[in-house]
Amino acid sequence: MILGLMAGLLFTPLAWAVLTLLSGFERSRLISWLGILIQSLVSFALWAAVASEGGFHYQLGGWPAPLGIELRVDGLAVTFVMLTAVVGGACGWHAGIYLDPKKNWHRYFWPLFWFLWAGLNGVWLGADLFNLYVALELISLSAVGLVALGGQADALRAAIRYLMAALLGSLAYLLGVALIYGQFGSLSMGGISELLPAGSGQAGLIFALVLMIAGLALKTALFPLHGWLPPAHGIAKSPVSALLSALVVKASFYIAARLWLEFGEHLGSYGLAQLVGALGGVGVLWGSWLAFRQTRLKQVVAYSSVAQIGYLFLLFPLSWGVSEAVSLQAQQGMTLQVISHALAKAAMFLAAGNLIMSVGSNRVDALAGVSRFLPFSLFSFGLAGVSLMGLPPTGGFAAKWLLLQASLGSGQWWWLIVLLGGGLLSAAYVFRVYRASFIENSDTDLFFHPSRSLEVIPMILALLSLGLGLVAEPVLSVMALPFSKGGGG
Amino acid sequence: MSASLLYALAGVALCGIGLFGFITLAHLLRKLLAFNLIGSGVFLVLVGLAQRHGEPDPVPQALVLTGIVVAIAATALAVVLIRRYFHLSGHTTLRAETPERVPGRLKPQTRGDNPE
Amino acid sequence: MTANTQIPLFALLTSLLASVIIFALPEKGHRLRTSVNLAAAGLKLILVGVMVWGIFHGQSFEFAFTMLPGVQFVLRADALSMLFAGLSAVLWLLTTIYAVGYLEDSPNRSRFFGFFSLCVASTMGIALAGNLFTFFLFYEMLTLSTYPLVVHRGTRQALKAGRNYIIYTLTGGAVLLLAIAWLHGLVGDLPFRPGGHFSGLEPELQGPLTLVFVLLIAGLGVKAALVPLHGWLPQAMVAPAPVSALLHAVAVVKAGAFGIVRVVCEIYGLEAASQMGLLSGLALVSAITIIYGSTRALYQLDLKRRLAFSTISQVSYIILGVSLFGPVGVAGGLVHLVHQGIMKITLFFCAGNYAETLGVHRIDELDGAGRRMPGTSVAFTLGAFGMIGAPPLAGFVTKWTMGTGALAVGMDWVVVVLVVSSLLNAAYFLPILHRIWFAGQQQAWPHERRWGRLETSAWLLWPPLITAVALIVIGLLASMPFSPLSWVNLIVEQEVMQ
Amino acid sequence: MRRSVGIRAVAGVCLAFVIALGLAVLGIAETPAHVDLPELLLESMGQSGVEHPVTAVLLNFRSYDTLLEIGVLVIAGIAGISVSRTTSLEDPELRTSDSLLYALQRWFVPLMLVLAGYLLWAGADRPGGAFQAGAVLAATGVMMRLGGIPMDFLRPGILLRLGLALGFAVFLLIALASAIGGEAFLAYPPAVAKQLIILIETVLTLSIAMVLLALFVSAPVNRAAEPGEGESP
Repeated sequence: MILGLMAGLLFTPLAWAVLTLLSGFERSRLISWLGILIQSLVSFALWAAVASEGGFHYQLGGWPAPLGIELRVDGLAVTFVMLTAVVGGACGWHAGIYLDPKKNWHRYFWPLFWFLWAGLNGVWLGADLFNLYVALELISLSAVGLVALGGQADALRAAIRYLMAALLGSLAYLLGVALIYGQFGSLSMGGISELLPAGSGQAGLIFALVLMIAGLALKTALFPLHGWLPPAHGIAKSPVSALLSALVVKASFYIAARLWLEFGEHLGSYGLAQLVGALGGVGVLWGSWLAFRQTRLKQVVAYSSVAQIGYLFLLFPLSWGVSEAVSLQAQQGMTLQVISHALAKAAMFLAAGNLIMSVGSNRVDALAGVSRFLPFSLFSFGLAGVSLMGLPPTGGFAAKWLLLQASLGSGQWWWLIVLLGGGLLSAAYVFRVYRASFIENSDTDLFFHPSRSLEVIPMILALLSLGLGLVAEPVLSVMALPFSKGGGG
Repeated sequence: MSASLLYALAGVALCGIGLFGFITLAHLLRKLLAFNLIGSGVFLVLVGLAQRHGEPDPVPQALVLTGIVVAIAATALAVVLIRRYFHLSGHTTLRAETPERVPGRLKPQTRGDNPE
Repeated sequence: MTANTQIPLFALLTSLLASVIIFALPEKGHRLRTSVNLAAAGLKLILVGVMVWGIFHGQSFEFAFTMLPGVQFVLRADALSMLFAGLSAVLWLLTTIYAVGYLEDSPNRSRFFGFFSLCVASTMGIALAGNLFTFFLFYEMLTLSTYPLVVHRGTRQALKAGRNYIIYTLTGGAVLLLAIAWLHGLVGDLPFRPGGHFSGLEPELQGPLTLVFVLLIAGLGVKAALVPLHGWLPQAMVAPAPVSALLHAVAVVKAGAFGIVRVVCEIYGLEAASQMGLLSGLALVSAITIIYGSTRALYQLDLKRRLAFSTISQVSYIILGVSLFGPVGVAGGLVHLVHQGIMKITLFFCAGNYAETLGVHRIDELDGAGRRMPGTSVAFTLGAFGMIGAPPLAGFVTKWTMGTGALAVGMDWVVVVLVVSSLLNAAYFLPILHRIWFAGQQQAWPHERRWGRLETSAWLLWPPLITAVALIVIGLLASMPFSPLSWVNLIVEQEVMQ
Repeated sequence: MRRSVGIRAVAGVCLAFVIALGLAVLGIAETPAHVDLPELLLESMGQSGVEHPVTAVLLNFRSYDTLLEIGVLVIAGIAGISVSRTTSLEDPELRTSDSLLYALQRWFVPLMLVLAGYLLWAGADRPGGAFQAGAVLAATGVMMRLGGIPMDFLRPGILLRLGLALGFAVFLLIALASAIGGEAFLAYPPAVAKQLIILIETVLTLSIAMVLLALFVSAPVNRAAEPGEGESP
């Protein structure tokens, strides 16, 4: 049963990438929608299996680590697999309707989309340092391909900048992996963390960890390495922007977080943890401020991603050298922040795409009067904004609450400024969009109504991110499940 | 100092040179070459550091082969993108950002996000 | 799950679902929308009635689940929550009726009524919240759902007011969140409990708890418009009249005041709070607010702005009441929650009627309005006399009870505050009444509209008349069972019995 | 002036980076590795189906890496052809009518094809394998293209896409078949491991060559671009 699920999970996206590569846009769309259904069912079944029986290790090719590659299927991993199924599925559904089938090159959306999905699942489940590198590259290149899909000069510039940043980040990570392999002769994360106490405090290994985290931070767009993100996320097609902001940046963060949680105890230090946290904090404030200053709607949303990503890095200081309970709170807060940001940001980008499509302009000012014509998409945008602001009962609020508790519990009160100030600043840019939409003296009555399903998808995502706060407890409880020894192949 | 350690140290030097080039060079193709230089440095470190005890370790060799393929794929894609970017914009660097266009208000369209 | 756990949830869901349905309805479905609105309001009134009856007979209503690790979502109906829930259920029905008439033929009604229902759902949640965390949930939801109502007209002025409103309330919300999170970190998840939690307190917690108290009051004080956090309220007057009525009489300012009552009485406990010396400060701030608001009201020429400053002053009566240490003072404060609500909503309904029927916004344009609109003007007059505290109206009951309470605990200066405030109330209300009844009409009405035989639309006329009658009734029958005063005495009994 | 200061700062940072990295490498080189992976590898070589350890790692022990790596290559190919907007392969810049090149081609093309075949075959027991063979094959294609030999299968169309996907698809099918056959995903039955690996290597060679060649030709001169979301054309 589990074996079949795992094979399905790994096989489906790759197979669908091939199938859609061989078909035209419209047939690919049907195939992909079927694939989304299958993949979502498989992801859900795996999640349910882990939720009921606990996590396990899965040996690819039947070879145990460190010789072969092992996947780690634990509560956190399946939660993210599930998240990918929901958000990725929604974006795929939306893209099928949103993208114009008459444009020949839109057919390449589908294979890239499926490779991206495969790469994401690879990262969530990966427990082998080098395999993670390959999965990361799979994600980066397909993401770059998706950004460049339009083929216009601006998109290409954004794509090239994105590609350069992603490549440099990957190499920094790989260099760290090279050092770690040199020390331990193993690539399995679990194996290395068991061996770590022997190499505790060794300068070379600390440097390796710093390299890996720096590289991943570049790929995650941590301040001040965020310059590539807004152009790329702002210029891509809306479903692509949604995928990138919701999932792609999380992949590299996820690896950094896993590394920190497994290696940080021995190789990390107070200074490093505080530094990473401080960069995250500055990112929250600076990104929000820049988001407030943007004139184009999707740029607002893109800069908001820079800000929201900053919160994630508070995990580093809040899980280092603190009590078990505080660390757990920080981890739970981080997880909820990832999930709720993924849902909310995807909803926001998709809704923004609808709004732009209906007013025919990408400027924030152009939204005047739109509340009369497109309340549904505007409402989705608004609900997603509530989650970004961290107001109850959204997932963003639950995450903020846990992070607040963790900062208070560990006595690191300075993060309160980031958590509360960031919330207010994000309110500033979200309300700027609301405000524009409430202005009544619009000079045009020409509004194009997107189809109903385009409007429904962001709404569902926004409602999920809204409801996440209410069901945070059960979601978090799956995460904390122990491993059941000997499960899997 | 064994020969393989020498490889690793050469890799370290390549990484440094490549990094310098990557940051300072503006021309995209040169940047890309610098990236490849760093890549080669990393691969050298990976192979050199692992097989310092005489016996060659096949695992890092396999990893490096995989890494090379990935790097080639990325490089080839980057070259395609850069060439096309050059043809469209006439620029070879990212710095020459076009000034913010003032997008006019468009007529609404029936489908897709881009009027043509 | 028995009925007793479901009823609080249903009371919340009635307006939440109504809001969802209204958003989904097409803009043109006026009749259907009105029916949904009224049905939901009526249903909610019945559910609240059931709970009131149950609590009177000693039943308890609670709905709870774990939302986050260590944090519960609790909806619980107790005597205090019923005071607020009952008020909002009754006034929601009336305001809905009024708003249907007020917004006839204006755009974006679907949006308006959707957020209006959401706003009432938040108020209900605030009333029923069983712990600070749940309270905060709905407190912030209220902020968000009122913003679209404040900026509803979409004019530059409305947007500016909306911006200020949101800056004030979200900042207040952030402070409140900090306070709640801190409190949670110090002592864990605390349900609201009569008598509070901190009676036998370890001395080392006293410092942080004092700080938390200040933060809590600062956070809640924004909505309660305590001076100097009141700046948003007069500006928010640009909103349509039913919104102003709702903001002032039921939802926003009351949410703040109600929160302060919960914190003082049921988290800290009156005894502990006064021992820690927290209440004197609170009393002082509220006394300053009372005098300041009344004084500023004197100088306002715009009718709604005058009423706004009057609100700032009146809401602080509630806070002054609970900071009077003793049970009688608390009773005075709590009963004012209801009385002020009914009086203020009457006044705002009337102000809205003047604006909608005659186009009158400024006080000096009101000359002779009594002859043109007798029904509205009678209601206005009753509301104004209530505010001044003339017997036998509701306002008198409040002031009498509070004065008694203050004397009982030896805080004689409070009586002076009450008297000065009443004089100021008279000074800013009586000239209006004079203009309405005794001045002759000087010029044509700015924008007169006619509705057949009636002085104004029936939708607009009945709500203020009903509330005005209610003012007399609850003033006269203050000692009957189920009157606000006797209900408040029930609450206070519980508080003191602990 | 300002620029040179900036460059010096970057140079300083890079130097510091080199020193830190060098020290890290030296420090790590002093201590022995904790796990002796080559030892483990030798023990399992018998079940891998090939004799050369690098090939065994690539195509058996860590075949998931290789599968994803080919995926990366295919992605690059897809992304590359997706930005090309024309079915024409006429690119005057790339057309060379050099008679020497033309003459050399006759000799080199068959030779390189043989070399590619050899590299593929050699991969089983000594250095060589699919990637090397594919690279040589691609170089052959580049040479043919420069010489103006028509290669219609490179036009963006079903043939090109089929070629891109072939190696990856076969690899994936074998992986799935092993999962259905009761082993884990990507676990080959030892009895047929060798045949499977040779099959995979062969199709991979073709696809790798195809991807590289496609990327070579897919940056044609074409100004047709589309405006972004909500922008004027």
